[in-house]
Amino acid sequence: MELINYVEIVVGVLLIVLAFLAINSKSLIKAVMFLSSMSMMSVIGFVLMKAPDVAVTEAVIGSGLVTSLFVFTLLSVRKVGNKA
Amino acid sequence: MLQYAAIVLIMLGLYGILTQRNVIKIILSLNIMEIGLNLFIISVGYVTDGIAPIMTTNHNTNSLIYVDPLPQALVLTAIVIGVGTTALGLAIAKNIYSKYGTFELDEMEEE
Amino acid sequence: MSAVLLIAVPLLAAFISILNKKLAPVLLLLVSLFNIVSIFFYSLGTITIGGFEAPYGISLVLDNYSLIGLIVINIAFFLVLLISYEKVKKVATVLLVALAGLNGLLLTGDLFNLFVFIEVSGIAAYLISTTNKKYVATFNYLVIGTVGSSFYLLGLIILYAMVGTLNMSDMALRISSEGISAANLSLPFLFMFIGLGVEAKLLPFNSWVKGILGNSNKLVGPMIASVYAGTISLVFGRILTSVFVVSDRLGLILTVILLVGIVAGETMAFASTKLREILLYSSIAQASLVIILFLEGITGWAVMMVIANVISKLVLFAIASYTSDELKTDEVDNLKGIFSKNKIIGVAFTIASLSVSGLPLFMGFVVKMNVLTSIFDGEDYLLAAVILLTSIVEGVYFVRVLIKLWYNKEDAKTINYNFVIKYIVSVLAVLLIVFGTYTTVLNDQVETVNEVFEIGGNE
Amino acid sequence: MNFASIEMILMITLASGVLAYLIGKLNAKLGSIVTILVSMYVTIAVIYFGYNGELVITTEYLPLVTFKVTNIGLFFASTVTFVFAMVSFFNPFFIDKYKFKALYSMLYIFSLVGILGVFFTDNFMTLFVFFEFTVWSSMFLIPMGKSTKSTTLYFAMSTIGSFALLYAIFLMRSQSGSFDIDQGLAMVSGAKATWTYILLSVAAFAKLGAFPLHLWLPKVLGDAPDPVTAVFSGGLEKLGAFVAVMGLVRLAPVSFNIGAIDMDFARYVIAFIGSITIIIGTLMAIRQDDAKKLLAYSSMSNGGYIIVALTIGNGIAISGALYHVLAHAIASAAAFLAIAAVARKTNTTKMSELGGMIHNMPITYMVYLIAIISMAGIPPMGGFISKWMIFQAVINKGLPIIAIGVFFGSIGSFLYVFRPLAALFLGQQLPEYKHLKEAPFFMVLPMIILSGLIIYTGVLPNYILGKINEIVVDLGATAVTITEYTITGFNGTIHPALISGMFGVGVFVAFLIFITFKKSKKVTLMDTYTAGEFIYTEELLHYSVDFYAPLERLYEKYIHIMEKTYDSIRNKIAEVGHFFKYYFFTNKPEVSVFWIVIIVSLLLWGESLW
Repeated sequence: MELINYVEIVVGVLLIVLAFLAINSKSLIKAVMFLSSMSMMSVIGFVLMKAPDVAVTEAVIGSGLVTSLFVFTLLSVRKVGNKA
Repeated sequence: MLQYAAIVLIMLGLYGILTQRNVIKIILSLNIMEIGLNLFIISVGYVTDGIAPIMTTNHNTNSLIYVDPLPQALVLTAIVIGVGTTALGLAIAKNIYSKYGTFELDEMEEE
Repeated sequence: MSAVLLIAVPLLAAFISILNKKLAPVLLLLVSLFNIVSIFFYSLGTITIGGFEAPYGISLVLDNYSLIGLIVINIAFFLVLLISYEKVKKVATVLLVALAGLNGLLLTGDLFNLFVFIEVSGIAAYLISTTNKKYVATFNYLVIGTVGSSFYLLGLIILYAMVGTLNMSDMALRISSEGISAANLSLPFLFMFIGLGVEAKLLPFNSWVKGILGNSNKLVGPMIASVYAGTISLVFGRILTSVFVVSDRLGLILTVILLVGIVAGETMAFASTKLREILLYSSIAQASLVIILFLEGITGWAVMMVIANVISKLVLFAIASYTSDELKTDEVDNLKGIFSKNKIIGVAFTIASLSVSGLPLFMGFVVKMNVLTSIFDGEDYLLAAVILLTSIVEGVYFVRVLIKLWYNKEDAKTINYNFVIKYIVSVLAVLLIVFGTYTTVLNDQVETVNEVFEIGGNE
Repeated sequence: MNFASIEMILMITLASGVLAYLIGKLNAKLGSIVTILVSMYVTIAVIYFGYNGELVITTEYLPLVTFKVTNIGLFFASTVTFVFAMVSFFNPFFIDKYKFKALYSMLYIFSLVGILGVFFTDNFMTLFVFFEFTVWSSMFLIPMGKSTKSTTLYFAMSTIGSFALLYAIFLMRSQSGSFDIDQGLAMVSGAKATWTYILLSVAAFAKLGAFPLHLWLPKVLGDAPDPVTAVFSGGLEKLGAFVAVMGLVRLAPVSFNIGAIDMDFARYVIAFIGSITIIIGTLMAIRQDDAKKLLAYSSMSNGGYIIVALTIGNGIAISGALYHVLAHAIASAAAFLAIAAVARKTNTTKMSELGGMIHNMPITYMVYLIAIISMAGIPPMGGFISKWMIFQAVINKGLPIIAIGVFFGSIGSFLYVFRPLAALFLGQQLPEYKHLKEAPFFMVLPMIILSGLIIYTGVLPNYILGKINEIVVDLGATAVTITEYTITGFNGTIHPALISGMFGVGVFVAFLIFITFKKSKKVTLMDTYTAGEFIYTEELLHYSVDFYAPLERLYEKYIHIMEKTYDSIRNKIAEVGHFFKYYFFTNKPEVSVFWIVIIVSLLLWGESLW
């Protein structure tokens, strides 16, 4: 029990830090990466809270699909314009 | 424990929407808010010492405490909807970019 | 037949329409028509989906309240399609989804299901609004809409944690039986109020409205301002009447927000010089007024006001958007005298705006009088005074617009309105007069609506 | 079908309004002729059947509407419908000038419907419906005239009035439990009675064009089509008097009694505003150049008389007020019609641009002369009788301050009503108007009827005063003592016929002198000199322009105060609008989110404080 509590705290702090970084980073690509890792952190959070099916969904859709959407958008824009 | 983090995440998301002037960043903040919201919803249904609400054959199901399954079902739906919104937002962001050549809301000329 | 078809058929058609793009608009019209016709064959009652009984399964409620809403909204939806048929082609699939979402909103008896339908119809609305080609405005709408529905979800989940159910009627029961204090409920209710308020155009949550409706074309204008606004108002009404237990404090906060909304809406419309802006600010005030009526418990007449607004806003926005589409401007000063060249359109616009400002012979007047009667019965003199004072402002700017659009300028531009819009707006204008003079229909409907909630309240 | 049932009258009139529109679409003139036929029908139905007690009040077709014939309603209705009927004769001659010809005929009839409904109902809701109906149907008549600007102002002021009325109606209903007029007025009490009193006064003021809601009157009457001005002044304005009777006479507001004059404070305030209205109307009328506006301000000050008289509220005051309603309705209709007749030929109502029309239009001149004599309250005309009664009441009550207003208005009206007479009809003739002829017969006819009636009301008032006495008794005051030829006031008895006879002799003698010693010589505009110089252009040197300049200079600074006040109210509303727009509607997505956060955090914060 003790261990899980510590893990929860670590995950929580990491989530907040990553979210903060994602919002405040200057580069868009980096921000997206922070978002992605934050999403992975939330997957751990879901697992900790006994929601494995949600965790799987979040991992696949939230982390994977959303990140790739962001990246594709940024990449396609890079090709069109010069600044992103 | 995690629900406090979830609330902070929601606030951070709102903070991002309020402060960021970049289209992508705003969508990103929306995502952060949604993740926070999802965590919060799950934490509402979370029961300490409960087990995942999944049908298994090994246990005698009557004697165990399940965490509430309903919030989890809600979150599944919410995640999917969230992706839909994000995708739409990004598509609009792309349109904005091709029209104005920038993601910065402040750099677009007022119509 | 079951009312599920109202949601299922459009969704099914949406999938088919993805496969065949050319068929899509035709399919859309057919489905919309099917919905209108089929509404009259359903029997009233609660429909459960998936075999689970009310508190557990998802349920659709078809009572007299949702029935009136469905009839009005589906017909209005169909009329908007007819008015803007050439714009419809591109977004036919989206409109099918929107139709499903709107019907779902009206039918659902489950708060989470409501969230899903808000999102579905919301995403459809964002997509519809892209036909304005104002992407920043659409983006605003999307962001605010998403934040709003997130707040709704947040409130919902807090409520769930307290009460343990998401079914509307079940929730009302449990709140009263478990004796949860209204003060504790005020936070989740405020969150839900905000969430719905975004879509319902209530004041501080509605900065998207200007971008969307201020640049609306003839599809977006009537669709968002009339069909969507009507639906959301009705949903709001159901929640406020059957779920919400408003504590004094929350009631005060909401009333203040809404009153400020009314005053702000009317004054902003007064300060505007563009036709569409005037209309959109006026509809903000109307929306706040309707919600305040639901809050005060004047449910029946509030529903009638929603219907009056759906009809008149449809006419007003259809004409305003059509005109601005054609002339590429909606400055009232640039539109001087256009009605003298297009009398039918002008008369319809005049009737609709006079109805909104509540002059006799038109539907808006009957509704306003009965609403005021109820407010005075509740001895809420301040509210009545605010409503009357803002009505003066409202009347003034409408008359100002009307006079400008009818008179002056020999060189008024000619616009060829097609016969569909002419026909539809004149039929709707006649409808406003019919309801305004033959009031028995309205009174009967009000009674049926009130019965729905009296039964719900006595349980 | 019973043609003397109020319901049928209203429905036939409404239907013929639509008919007039349809006919007007085919031929505008025919459509306007329908207005004549309809208003004649209504007048005959109302006056003949009404005073024979044969008006049927049952309703068979209209839901939720009940009618009642009261003495006062009948009196007002016959006055106003008569004015409508007389004015309608002018419609065919003016119809070509309007932008929407068929619509004009329809709205003209519609406003008659509205006004009839107001006078013949016993239900406040019905009254309000017809009240508003009148507002919007008459509203669209205005912009067909010279300018569209004043329409919105009219609507705003009217709506202030109607909504005040509505609020009062609901206040009364909250105590009486129904919309019944008699019950409502009788049962309202306490603070609600005071509020009702105030609100009904506001409604009456807005309609009558009394200070401080007077601004629309001159603007609308200046802008509206010429026949419509007569309808406004002689007809629609009287709605205000009708409401004033309800509010000022039949209500008992809670207020203390001013011992010295034995009058309620609330009534005194209203009377005071009434006298201010008289003074302002007079002062403003003096400085107008447009004859229509001048008469509009005179209408305003006459409205003040009605208010003052009604606040005093004893028998002679009420009958004075009611008689004034009638006398002023006829006189102002006649005056406006006379000016309309001139304006139709010359296309202007500016006094500085006209002159010498007496040579072209002698009958119109006579009509106008009779009308303004009545308006100034000089003996042989109806206006004298009513003003005499009002003076009697004011003097008897001993209200010095208000009496000043009343007398000032009376003297002031001498100053201004004769200016249009001199400017329009007398003086030198402009060459471009030389060829003009008298107005056609069907325009002259209603004017002659009106002036006949003006004289009749001045010479033999006893029949009408008898009818008014019935109203006075209904209202709970003591009837005025009248015999066949005399009226008895508080401090004397007058013999209108005798006075008129003496006046007639005087005028006859003067006319004889004028004929026998006629020494004047007609000069053309070129036949004059200025400072020893010849005049090379035919310029009109009017003595009636800037005639009262020294007097005007005294109050010149203050004349726009009310306009400025309303402008600033309008600007304030717009400013508030801009304020909200600025803080809630920018192109930035975060605005709404910001407000959401603010509201939520305020709530959370309040949670701990509450």
